[in-house]
Amino acid sequence: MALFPLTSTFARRALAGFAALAVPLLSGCSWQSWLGLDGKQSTFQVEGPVARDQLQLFYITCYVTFAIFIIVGAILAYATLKFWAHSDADEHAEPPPQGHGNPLVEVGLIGAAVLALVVIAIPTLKGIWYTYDVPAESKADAYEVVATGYQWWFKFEYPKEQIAGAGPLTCANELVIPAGRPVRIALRSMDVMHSFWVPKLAGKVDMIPNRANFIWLKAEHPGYFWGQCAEFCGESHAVMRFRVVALGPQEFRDWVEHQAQPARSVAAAQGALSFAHVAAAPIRAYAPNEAGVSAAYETAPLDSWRARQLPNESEDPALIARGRALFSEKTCISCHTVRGVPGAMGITGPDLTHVGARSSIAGGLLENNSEQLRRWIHNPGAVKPGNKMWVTGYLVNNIHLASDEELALVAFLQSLK
Amino acid sequence: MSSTAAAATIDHHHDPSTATGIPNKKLLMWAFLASDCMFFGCLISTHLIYRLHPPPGVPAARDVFSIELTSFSTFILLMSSLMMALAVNAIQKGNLKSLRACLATTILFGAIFLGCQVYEFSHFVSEKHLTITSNILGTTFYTLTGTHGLHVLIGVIWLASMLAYSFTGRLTEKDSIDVESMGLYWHFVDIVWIVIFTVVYLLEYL
Amino acid sequence: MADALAKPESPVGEAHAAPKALVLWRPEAKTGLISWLTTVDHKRIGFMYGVAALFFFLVGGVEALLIRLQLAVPNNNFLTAQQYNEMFTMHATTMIFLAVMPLSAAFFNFIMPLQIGARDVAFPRLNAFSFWVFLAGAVILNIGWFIHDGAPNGGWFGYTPLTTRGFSPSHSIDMWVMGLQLLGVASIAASLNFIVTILNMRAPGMTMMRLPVFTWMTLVTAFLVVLAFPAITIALIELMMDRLFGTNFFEVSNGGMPVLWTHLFWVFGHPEVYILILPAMGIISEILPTFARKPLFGYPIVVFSGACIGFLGFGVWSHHMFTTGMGTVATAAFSMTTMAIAVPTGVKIFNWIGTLWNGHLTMRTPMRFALGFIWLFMIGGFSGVMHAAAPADAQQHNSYFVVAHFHYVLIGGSLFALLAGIHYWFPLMFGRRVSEGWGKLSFWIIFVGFNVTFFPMHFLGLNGMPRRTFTYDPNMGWNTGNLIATVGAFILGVGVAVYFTVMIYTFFKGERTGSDPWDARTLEWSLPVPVPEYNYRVIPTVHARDAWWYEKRNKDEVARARAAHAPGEASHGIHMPFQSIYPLVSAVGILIGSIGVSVIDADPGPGLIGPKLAVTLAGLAVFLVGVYLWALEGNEGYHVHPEEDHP
Amino acid sequence: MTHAAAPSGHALEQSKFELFVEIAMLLAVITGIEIITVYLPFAKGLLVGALVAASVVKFLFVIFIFMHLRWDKAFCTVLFFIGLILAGGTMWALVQLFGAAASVPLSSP
Ligand code: HEA
Ligand code: HEA
Ligand code: HEC
Ligand code: CUA
Ligand SMILES: [Cu+2]
Repeated sequence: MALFPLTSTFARRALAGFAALAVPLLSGCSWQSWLGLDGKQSTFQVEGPVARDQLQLFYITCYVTFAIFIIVGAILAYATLKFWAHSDADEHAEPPPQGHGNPLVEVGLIGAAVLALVVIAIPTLKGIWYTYDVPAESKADAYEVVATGYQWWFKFEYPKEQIAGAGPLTCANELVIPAGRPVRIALRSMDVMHSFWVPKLAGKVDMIPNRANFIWLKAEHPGYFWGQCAEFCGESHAVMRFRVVALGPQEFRDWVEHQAQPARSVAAAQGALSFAHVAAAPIRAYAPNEAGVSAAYETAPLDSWRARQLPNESEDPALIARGRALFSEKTCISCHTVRGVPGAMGITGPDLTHVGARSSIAGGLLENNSEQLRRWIHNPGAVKPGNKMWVTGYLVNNIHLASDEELALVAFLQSLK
Repeated sequence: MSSTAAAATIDHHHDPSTATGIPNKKLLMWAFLASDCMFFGCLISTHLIYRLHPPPGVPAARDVFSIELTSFSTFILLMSSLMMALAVNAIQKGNLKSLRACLATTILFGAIFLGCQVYEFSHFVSEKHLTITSNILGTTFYTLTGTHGLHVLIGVIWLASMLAYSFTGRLTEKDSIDVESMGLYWHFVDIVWIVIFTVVYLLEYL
Repeated sequence: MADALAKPESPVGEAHAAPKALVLWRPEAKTGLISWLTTVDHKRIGFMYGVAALFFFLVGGVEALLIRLQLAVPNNNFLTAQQYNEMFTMHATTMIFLAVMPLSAAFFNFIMPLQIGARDVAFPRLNAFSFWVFLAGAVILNIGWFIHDGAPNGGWFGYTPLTTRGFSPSHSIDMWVMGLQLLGVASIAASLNFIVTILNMRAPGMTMMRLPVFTWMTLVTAFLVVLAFPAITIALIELMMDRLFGTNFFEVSNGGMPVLWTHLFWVFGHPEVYILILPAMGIISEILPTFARKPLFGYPIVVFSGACIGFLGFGVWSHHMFTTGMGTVATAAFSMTTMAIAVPTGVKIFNWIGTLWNGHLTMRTPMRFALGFIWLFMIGGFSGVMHAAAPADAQQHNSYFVVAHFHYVLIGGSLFALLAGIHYWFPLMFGRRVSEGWGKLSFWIIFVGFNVTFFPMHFLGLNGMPRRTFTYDPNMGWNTGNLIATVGAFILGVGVAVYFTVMIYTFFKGERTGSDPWDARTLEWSLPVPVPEYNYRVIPTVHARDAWWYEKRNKDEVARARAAHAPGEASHGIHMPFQSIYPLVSAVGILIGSIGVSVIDADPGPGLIGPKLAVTLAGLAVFLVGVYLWALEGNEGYHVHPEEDHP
Repeated sequence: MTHAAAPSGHALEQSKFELFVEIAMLLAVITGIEIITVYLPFAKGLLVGALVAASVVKFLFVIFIFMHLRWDKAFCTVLFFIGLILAGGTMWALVQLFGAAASVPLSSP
């Protein structure tokens, strides 16, 4: 025991494992966590009917192949051990009878294999039809969203929520859906192939240029889900992530209503533009690929997300106003839309109208807080290599931000709730 | 191996030195043609798929094509196939003179076919403004027919080399398998055109 | 020891007096560099394939270790994203096209003609050409490491539009395209040759249903190559036209459909994975009977199921595309055909076990690798069947579960069999044998290391870890699995290192063996070691399946048949093809031309022949000269009259 | 199939010349009919069927007569048809796959 102090995860898992083995009827969770299969993108702990159907089918394939493995493996092991010529004498003995085969055995085994496959094939066929599209009986209830993949972020549009003069409600990287309702998501891509994958809700479907793909899923309860682009799409494919937030009916309606509003502008006195110079500390150095999420957000992501919907406690109107101006000055507006900020109608980057209300930024890579946001706009290329924000095509945009400008932009973006 | 299989009379349909009785070169050529089926199969599929799902703005192919010219070159290629078959017949009888005449005609017909294609391409480019980059029709059309044209060109060069070789005195009845496998290639190029003529050209007129 | 291959038994060669063809140069060296560059001997070509393949296996392995190092811990930055992407692209391309395929080709070349009682392949110079073009392709693929543009980084299936010029403007993808194109040419040429050889060059009495199973699988594989590679050839041509000339095959803004690439690639890609496994199955079907000392159980069914796998393999490609939204009917159809393949594959497994049953299993190193193969391939096959259930695959696709599946079938399957084959045929090739102790040690390290590396990947995948990711966050529950996998990869690396060290040691200093050390069953073991240049002094007459086993037990009958047959042959000697430099010259031409196409920048403007066009045309010219001289030189040869010192 | 080396085969060799010419004429005629077919006022499906049938006939004539398959070992036919059938099957499957509703490209008008 000294080797594995009880506090180590290994020891805890090992203990849990023994406990699990001791109890013949494993309760659903324990063996999964023992094997460490309870991750944020686990396909075992599903929260929607599509993923559940897929999981059930996976179990069936497992049972069938495990059974075959045990039988065939046992025979193979037995044959190996039984007929092993252990001694030299054995090896030089007369060769065994030169039998050539037995058609009856062959046919029998082929039949057995076919039978086993039928057991898998039937639920497979059912599953193909079930997971393909929203079942007919709930079609009317289905909510529709359009998701578009870009290198390396996701755009989400809500065709049902049209905003006068601005087209459908648009947001990025965090897809908010109503819980308990089927959601049918049209999948598009504007550059290369991507793939839309939220393991706990549904298996993936690819986003292919010039192709009208779609996926359907349903979150049974309100929740916060991790998603990931699952088709190699270039340099930063690994960090093309996103989130799905499922909300109860009322909360969802409130959210939509709020999103439809233009960007919030923090009441700032006209004269505040002559604000005092902020003594900005230089940004701390980040190692490449350094993680950008806090423990609090980890443990209760949905609460975190809800908290972000509310305005920050202490906002400095002057700083925000400065950031708002910089947003235009520094040409951010050429790529980003912020409804309510004149001229900010760019569409090559994510819509930032309510970016402050998101729990994550940069495609779900970083937690959304002042520190990480500053890290991002300080040098996006260091966070996401090859990133298209500082680099358009293969031309470097010459955007230079001084430390205080960074802070002002951060304050402004954080205020966009 | 087959070169050592000289016998008094040459049996062109059975080669005793091989296990199947089929000469090695013939077997090689047939296997290659099987492979080439797949090659053209994929290329024709590409063309068909894009013809069935053209993006807006692609011109109707029938407005571009000229059925008269294509029918003529189809006919020419068919006739060249005939001459090729006769050439093989000739060498198998050891009739070099007839072989040369047939080969020369085959080459001539092949060259006319290529000429038609060059004319067709340049006409499409200059008159119909269809280039290989202008739209998906141009892309798949030129690639498919161009690849076929390249096969014809290789065939013509091969035929011409064989014709030249026949003047060195080294080409004899024993080498008829060389002419025969060349012939197989040439006929294959012809049947590919049979398919292309129907699929790429004729169907557009329906 | 390398010249064990070179030593002709008794080279009483004499030039052919027949009509002199137009020959510029007849290389006649039997040793030294020139002899290797101009060889047309299938054994030497096989040896060169083997050396090249093993070299590239180490290269691919080092790339794999770099991948594993990067993934050992979360948020690592040992490699940059770009380097990582180059690494897995080149790892896969190298392993598949430059290691496993050529290693199979090495066995095809070396063993298959011996097994059918032939003196060479049907077209010896074409065979040399295939090898040199293969090498040219390997060079083109790897140039990227040494130039500014970098190595290819589009993944081994190079999905468009990521690989089109718009998203990958550097030459790295051009090199990938041309490299694969050349490998395709080489493979098709070699396979046509094998097809003709197997069908036509069989010794008397060697009917199709007496062919050793390895030869059968060679034949099926050759058919797969010949019929599958054209699909990728077309796909690559289309991509290259897009990249070079701006055509619209995959240009979305003009209506191009990137998913077409996906289809064309997998029309090739799935048969390709059977190209990798069928030779392995053939090897296993040789080893098991030898070491069980009884015939293969159900030979006709094993052969038939091999052909069946090959044929069905053309009807399942879209199982790599279950998530591309093909619609229910297509998905269902491909799901069912994919499952169907488990039946013929299962037949093979059952028959291998049937072969063991009632046998006398002598557990030599090749046998251990062969048994390891059955276990691991079975596991890999089962995860394949799990993929075949399309809805379940929606979760598994492009996750580490797939990575686990294909390494089980590729390493546990193909590679284990090839490693077994090296052990098995080593005495025949080099007259030496690996020490059992070291052989078994390397087997166990590799076996353990392999499982430690790849078994956890099943769980990683099901736990949501996507493949082709250069980094991951520590909070996803993937840390332990990745660390174990990395440790496993290094154990595997040690195993591979031991394996190679022992092989190299044995090559120079190993225990000498006579011919037929395993008391084997097929014809190649009837030959003296080292195998003479002409293989068989007298072409054998085959009386039964497992010809050599039969011969050993029915000496009189065989001797009688041989006596009736030998004098005829002896009188005119053994015909040997002349060596030739032109296959190499043509391949060099192809190499130069491909460098022109793929490495050199586009010419500045129209009207003048810039460097790109100039190099390309120069390569074309060299190629044409090579081909013409090759044709004019003719397929003549000389005769040898070996002394009657052995039967 | 038939062993053409036999005496009866010799006569065949003689008549091959005429046979080849006749076949070539036939092929030319079929091509002519094909061109006319295009302008006939029948249902499109029918015409497509006719055209496909005509080119299949032409195809078979060329491979069996011009390319000698009729007189060669059956194995050559088998060999070629392996490629032909797989290629045909693949073409068919690809066209079907892209024809499915799920695969209609967004750029379709
Ligand atoms: C050597 C190579 C090899 C082999 C032999 C196989 C064999 C099989 N493969 Fe695999 N496969 C690959 C190499 C190979 N594969 C590679 C490289 C990829 C990934 C490519 C990429 O994306 O990069 C891949 C991916 C892949 C996918 C796509 C996964 C995805 O990306 O989503 C699928 C889906 O169906 C699949 C299925 C199968 C099946 C059903 C078999 C079957 O042939 C297996 C049959 C064998 C058995 C089933 C075991 C023995 C049988 C019995 C004991 C009989 C009884 C059993 C039953 C009745 C179940 N494979
Ligand atoms: C036959 C094919 C084959 C083989 C043998 C291997 C072998 C290995 N592979 Fe490979 N792999 C693929 C085919 C193969 N792989 C394919 C097709 C992909 C998909 C790529 C893609 O997504 O495009 C892939 C992807 C792939 C990945 C996923 C990358 C990703 O998706 O991000 C990983 C990760 O662990 C991996 C690991 C390994 C390891 C550890 C080995 C080990 O088995 C390697 C063992 C060998 C060694 C360890 C070498 C030993 C070296 C020495 C002893 C030192 C040498 C000394 C000198 C040179 C002097 N492979
Ligand atoms: C050339 C276009 C371009 C310009 C100019 C640009 N951006 Fe961006 N921006 C992008 C793109 C593209 C992304 C998505 C990057 C990704 O996640 O891979 C992005 C992402 C962001 C995000 C994260 C959004 C999210 O939801 O994850 C923020 C915040 C942001 N940009 C702020 C700014 C600011 C502030 C400026 C000006 C200083 C700016 N951008 C200028 C293109 C641009
Ligand atoms: Cu987008 Cu990977
Ligand atoms: Cu496959």
